[in-house]
Amino acid sequence: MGKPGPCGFVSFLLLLPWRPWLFQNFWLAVWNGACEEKIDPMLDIDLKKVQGDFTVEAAFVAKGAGVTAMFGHSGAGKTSIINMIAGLSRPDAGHIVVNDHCVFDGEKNVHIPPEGRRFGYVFQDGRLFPHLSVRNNLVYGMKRVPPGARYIEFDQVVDLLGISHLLKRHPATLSGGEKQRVAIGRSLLTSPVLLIMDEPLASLDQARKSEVLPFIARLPRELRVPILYVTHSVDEILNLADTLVFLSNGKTLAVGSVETVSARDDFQRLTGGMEAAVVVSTRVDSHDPGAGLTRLEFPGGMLSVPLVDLPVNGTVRARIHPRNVGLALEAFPRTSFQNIFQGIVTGINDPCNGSLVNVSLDIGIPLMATITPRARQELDLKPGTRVHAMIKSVSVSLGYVAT
Amino acid sequence: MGKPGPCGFVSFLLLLPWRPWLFQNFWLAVWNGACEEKIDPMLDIDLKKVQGDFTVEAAFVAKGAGVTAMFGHSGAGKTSIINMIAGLSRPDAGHIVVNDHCVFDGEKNVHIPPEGRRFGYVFQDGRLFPHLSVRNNLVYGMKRVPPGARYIEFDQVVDLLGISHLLKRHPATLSGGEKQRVAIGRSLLTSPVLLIMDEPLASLDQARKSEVLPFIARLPRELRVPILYVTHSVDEILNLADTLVFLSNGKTLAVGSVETVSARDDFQRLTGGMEAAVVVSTRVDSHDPGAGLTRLEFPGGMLSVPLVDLPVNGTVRARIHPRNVGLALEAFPRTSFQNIFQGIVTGINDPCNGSLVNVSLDIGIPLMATITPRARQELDLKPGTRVHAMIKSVSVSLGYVAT
Amino acid sequence: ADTPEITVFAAASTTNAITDIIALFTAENKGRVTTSFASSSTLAKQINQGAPADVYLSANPKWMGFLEKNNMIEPGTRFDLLGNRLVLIAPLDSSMDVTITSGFNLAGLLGQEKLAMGDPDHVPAGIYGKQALTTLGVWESVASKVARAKDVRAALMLVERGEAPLGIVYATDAAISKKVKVVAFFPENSHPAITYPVALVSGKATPGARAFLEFLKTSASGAVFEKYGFSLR
Amino acid sequence: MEFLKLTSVELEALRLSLWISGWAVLGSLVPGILVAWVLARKQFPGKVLLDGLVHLPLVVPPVVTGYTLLLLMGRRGILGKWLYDLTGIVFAFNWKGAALASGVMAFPLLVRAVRLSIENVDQGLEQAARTLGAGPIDLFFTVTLPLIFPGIITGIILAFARSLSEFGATITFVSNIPGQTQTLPLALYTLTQVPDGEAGALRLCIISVVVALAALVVSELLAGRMERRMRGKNRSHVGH
Amino acid sequence: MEFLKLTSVELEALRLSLWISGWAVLGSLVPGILVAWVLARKQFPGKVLLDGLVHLPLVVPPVVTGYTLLLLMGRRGILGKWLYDLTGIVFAFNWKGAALASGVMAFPLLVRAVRLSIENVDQGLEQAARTLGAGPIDLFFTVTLPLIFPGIITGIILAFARSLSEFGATITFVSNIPGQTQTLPLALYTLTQVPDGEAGALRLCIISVVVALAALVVSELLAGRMERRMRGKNRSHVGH
Ligand SMILES: Nc1ncnc2c1ncn2[C@@H]1O[C@H](COP(=O)(O)OP(=O)(O)OP(=O)(O)O)[C@@H](O)[C@H]1O
Ligand SMILES: Nc1ncnc2c1ncn2[C@@H]1O[C@H](COP(=O)(O)OP(=O)(O)OP(=O)(O)O)[C@@H](O)[C@H]1O
Ligand code: MOO
Ligand SMILES: [Mg+2]
Ligand SMILES: [Mg+2]
Repeated sequence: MGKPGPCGFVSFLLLLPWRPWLFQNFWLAVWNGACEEKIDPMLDIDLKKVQGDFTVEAAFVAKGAGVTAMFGHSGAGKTSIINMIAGLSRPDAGHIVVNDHCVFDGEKNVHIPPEGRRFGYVFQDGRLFPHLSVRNNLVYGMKRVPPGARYIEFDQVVDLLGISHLLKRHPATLSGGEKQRVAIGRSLLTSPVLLIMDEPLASLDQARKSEVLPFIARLPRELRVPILYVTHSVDEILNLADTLVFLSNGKTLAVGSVETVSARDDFQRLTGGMEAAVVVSTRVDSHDPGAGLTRLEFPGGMLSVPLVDLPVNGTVRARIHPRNVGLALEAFPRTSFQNIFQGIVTGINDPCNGSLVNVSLDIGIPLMATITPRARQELDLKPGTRVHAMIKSVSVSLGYVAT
Repeated sequence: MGKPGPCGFVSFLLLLPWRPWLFQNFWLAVWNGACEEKIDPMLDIDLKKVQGDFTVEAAFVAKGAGVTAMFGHSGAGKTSIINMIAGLSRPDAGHIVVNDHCVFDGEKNVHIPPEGRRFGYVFQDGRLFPHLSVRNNLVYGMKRVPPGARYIEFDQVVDLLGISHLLKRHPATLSGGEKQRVAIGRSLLTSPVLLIMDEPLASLDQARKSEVLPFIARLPRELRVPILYVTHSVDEILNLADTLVFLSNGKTLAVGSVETVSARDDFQRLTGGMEAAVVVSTRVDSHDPGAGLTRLEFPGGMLSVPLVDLPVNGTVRARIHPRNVGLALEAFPRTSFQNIFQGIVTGINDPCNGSLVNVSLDIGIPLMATITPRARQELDLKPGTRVHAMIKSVSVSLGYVAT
Repeated sequence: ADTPEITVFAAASTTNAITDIIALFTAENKGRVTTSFASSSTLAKQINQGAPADVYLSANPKWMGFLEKNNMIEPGTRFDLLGNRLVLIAPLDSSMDVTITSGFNLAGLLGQEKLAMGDPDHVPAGIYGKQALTTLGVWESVASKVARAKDVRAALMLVERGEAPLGIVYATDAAISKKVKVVAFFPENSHPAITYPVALVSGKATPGARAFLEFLKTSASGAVFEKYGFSLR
Repeated sequence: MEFLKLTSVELEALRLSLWISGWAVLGSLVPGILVAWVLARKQFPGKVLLDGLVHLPLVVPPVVTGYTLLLLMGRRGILGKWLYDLTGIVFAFNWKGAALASGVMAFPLLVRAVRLSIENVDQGLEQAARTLGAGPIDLFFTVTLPLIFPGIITGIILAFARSLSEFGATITFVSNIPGQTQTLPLALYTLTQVPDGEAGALRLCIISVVVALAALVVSELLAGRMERRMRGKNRSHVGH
Repeated sequence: MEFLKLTSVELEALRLSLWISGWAVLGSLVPGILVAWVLARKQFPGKVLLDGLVHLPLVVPPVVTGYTLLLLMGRRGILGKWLYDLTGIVFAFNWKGAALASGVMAFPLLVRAVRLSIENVDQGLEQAARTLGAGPIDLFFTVTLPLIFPGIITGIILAFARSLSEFGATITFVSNIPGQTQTLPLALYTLTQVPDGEAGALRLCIISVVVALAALVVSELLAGRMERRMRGKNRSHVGH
């Protein structure tokens, strides 16, 4: 008998008499084996399903442990897709492979039940158990994972989410944001092999968000747990995501790096244009604590940003917002602008009927500056004009992700 | 018999035999009378209630029809307060007066039931009727308002919210964002005399948000319907709100104009500091379509912003983000910066342990610029230094509100 | 002209006989008869509460006495209509052979099994049965083996089903079942006479009701009663 | 299929049973829902008493209930007399009495099922209805009632089945009068009293079962349709 | 309070009633929940049949149920004989038979109440449990079962009350043997059949009612505690 592939092994298990507790340990064994072998985490998803008038037809591959963001208009099919990935609804056809384990295959009739997948799922609508205290909600999934497979501590999660004072309460008396935090904690505590989050931060305040986001961002890097993250917030995507899956009407319109997908016109349109930004991958070159600056190397040269705590040579994503890019014909001394790049105008367009002008530049990489028609006239900009792009170091935003 | 005040009248009604349908018309009569008299809309709220370990003790007054934003950390008591205002839970003491009508008075034992208040309420958790189609959900409240008292059309709402293709469906098959939109439509269609919204846009995409937000912003101005708006999004507050109620642990920490409250340290801390902005009230001075600019007058002079469609002499709120304010010791010609103000450094502080420096300026009004320590050294800034503040016109954001 | 309407409340054990007799009665155009068959106690209580009965036929004198005491019986109309015999029955396929004598070995015949009979506390057939067994001196030995049935028909059924190898019922009950056989008759002197009294309800002594009461005494009726195993008094 | 042809007596009993059970269910529906609502939602002194009273017919043997009805509602009964003087309605020994007896016996089952459903209704939806302008009675009819539809169906089925099989209370209260109070169970009882009655009894038994089964199927269809609508036709499900 | 002192016969009947009803409820609880779950959640051919079968004891008169039990489970019964040969268990004429009869009569009430609750369970919560690693059986015990607690309580109370009042099936199946099968309703029936039995019958009736009321109060307290926890102690309410 040859060594069966994962899908074959799985179908074999499905033939066994149906004993869930037993099964559970089987799955864990399968996963743990995988984790020890340090298989490179990846998602390979190809799904088809008809729901009423609505058809989901989505396929994407995301390589490497990281955050895969799913983005799309309301009703685009995001929740439908992650329900299938989590095993809560069965696709009509296709396959779902996570970290080299096939959890669904339409042709081979493989369909591992959700409890066998060990994916953490933060639902869009909370779904806390009303009959259990907050503490028992939190440990519900944790208790079902053998201590050896846990990679996250109860106290750590409770502190991070600021819910230690709620442990004895029941969900009915929690506020919206408190419920959401407990739901996040509950799925984190299962030490999942894939974490699925459906708009998890929607009802959290910014202060809490800025604590939770970096924590989530660390999971893939430090624990090799891939994350599938649904959000409407471009900020969250740009801060967190490695891969961006862009959906519309149930279909994957585009899949790829945040840098490329977020540059698409249709993406920009959905985010209202207002949020558009040029995203560049950079390498941490050096830190200058005295000047309060970190220098990032990118194809256009060096970008100075406020001091950040990242390892030298690590990569980090920098976002430059066109509205924060100033243009001048000469370089001026003694300003607060730490980043002044020489470049050339490559194109000018006027998307908003004369109230705004987008100037495309080439400063080694393509860059955008949004200015007023008046400024364009004053500077007499046209393709080929040599300009200086002025970017305040504090106006550059950095992603949480660095490797 | 003297003319009874509104509270007296209400208590009198409560003594009548309890016939809700009859009652309903009474309330409508009361409200409509009020609307015709064009009483200046206002909220006067003073509440106390103990819920378990949590005590709500909130008081605020908001004058004029407008958007009152409620802001506070998760669990601060926002939902608890609006439940009391809507009549869904009864305060232990205090009073609730909306548009000169007393709907609750602890001392006089006045407590108008929710259906008598005619407040629209968009719940944090949707609460669509599962047994009704989307259409019937939408018209549920509308049917209970006499046609004469309706100020909003079915088709108008359905188009705005993009839910016309969902009308025949039942809530169970809707996506998260679709549910939220139906919930908004349902409460709008009651033509409420006060609209209460609890994080209504949390699960909408940016494109939809930018359609819905301006619509909401128009309600108070055009229909004199005050709005009580709970949100965690600083953007929404700054775009929409006239009055800001800032809550913490069940208490009102501060109440006032967005300009003053949002400048508070504790507010900035809750919004992660990242969102801090100087908010100025300005007067529309003139439009210059050729240059694509609108000029706004403020105590520091004229502010140029991209052309906006607002009446001359109207007021509009402008937001200037400190990270977008560049400083220079001289004024430079021929840059894309349309706003260059001369000012004087009034203070420098260093909130982030040496990685960022906040410079306070006086340019007629107080302004802030966030720069790097390196820039501070290069420019040798200290209190009293004369500087030029450079602000790109496209980096100024304007509120939706103008009167 | 107007045929009189008569309502007869009769003990359930007389269902067949009374139904047949009514058929004869109406055939003679003497009136239209409505019936209600239930246990004597139920009927008595209902009459006591003003039930629209004209004629009451009880399976035992006790409930007739109860109504008489409450002045619910038209004075002078009560008489004993029927008599009955008590019999020992066994399933049809039973090979049991018994002669009832004083001190006969009933307990031995039963072995570990039960004797089915009406509840000796209240079911008339049970009361008579207990008295008979006491007279015969065997009650003590079988008291613990009695399956006390709700009524005679239930006792009959237990024997029919073979759940009990022996049962004590009225001769009339044994006669309606094809699945049991009469093993022996109890001596008539082993228990008080079994009588079915009948009477008119007070205030209901209409000519029609009187006619029905009279009709019960006719030989035509007598024949019907005897067909179903009753003896006439 | 000679066996399936009903005799006129049987037909009469069937007709009467349906009529009586129908009225029993109809008559107890509104008070049943009302009492269920009060028990589910209100706190008041004496609630335990009301609760106990509702359960009473379930707790005591049917014969006792029948006898109690006879004492209370009979022609000489405390309430019965007064009701007769007031309205001319008589319950004693007619189908109305049989319906009353059946209704009383079925009442606790109806109330319990409806109450269970009411306790399950998300009060958040009722609050939403109130903010949309519906008063308590309005919202009861437009929100609560549709949401407890499955519970009402269950209650009706339980009550109808219980009525259909009601024997002890009926025969005790209204006696066993063919064409007036002789329902299927009473006719069945009468048949067990006559020789060769078994076949007839079996037939009546089958009739009862068929009627109840038909009611059951209708109720399941109704409840199923409602359920499908509320949950979404292609609701995501967990496969095995 | 002479009136309140129970005679030994009454005490015996009370003891037996509690014992039999207790076993009837206990014995039908697990199969009842199982059947309710199957009916609520599964679609299969023959579902209507199972559904109908469960309702049968409710639909036919109790005496018929008792008679059927006798045919099936009596010592000479089809199943009864086989069961005796196999296990030595006898149902005829003893408390086990009484408990079986009571249990069968109460079964549809239990199943219906539990089923109604199961249908109300938010399946989203069950899905959540599965993503948290709970298999179908695990989640049934840790999520579904606690959530349908009120339905189980209702089912138990209905079943218990029904058992306590069970008369027709019991007396038909296991007869009326004092100390062995004479439960409260049977003792009560005996008393109603003798002209002077009313006082005694009333006492037994009161005993039944008191027992049932006690059970009711306990159940309400249990359900109330559960409810308060799940809804939050100071849940916002709509005042009038
Ligand atoms: N049974 C059904 N019949 C018809 N359409 C359905 C059905 N179930 C879901 N849909 C539709 O499928 C689409 C995708 O729903 P889904 O919940 O996946 O959206 P989503 O991307 O998560 O949106 P949101 O951001 O608003 O949560 C929606 O338009 C929804 O209305
Ligand atoms: N019965 C109760 N016992 C104890 N605390 C309670 C109770 N009910 C509510 N609370 C607490 O009251 C606080 C306010 O809740 P509320 O829902 O008003 O918050 P919120 O400001 O709306 O928060 P969010 O933004 O997260 O929705 C929360 O901390 C909540 O835990
Ligand atoms: O009147 Mo009965 O039916 O012989 O007890
Ligand atoms: Mg969704
Ligand atoms: Mg809230």
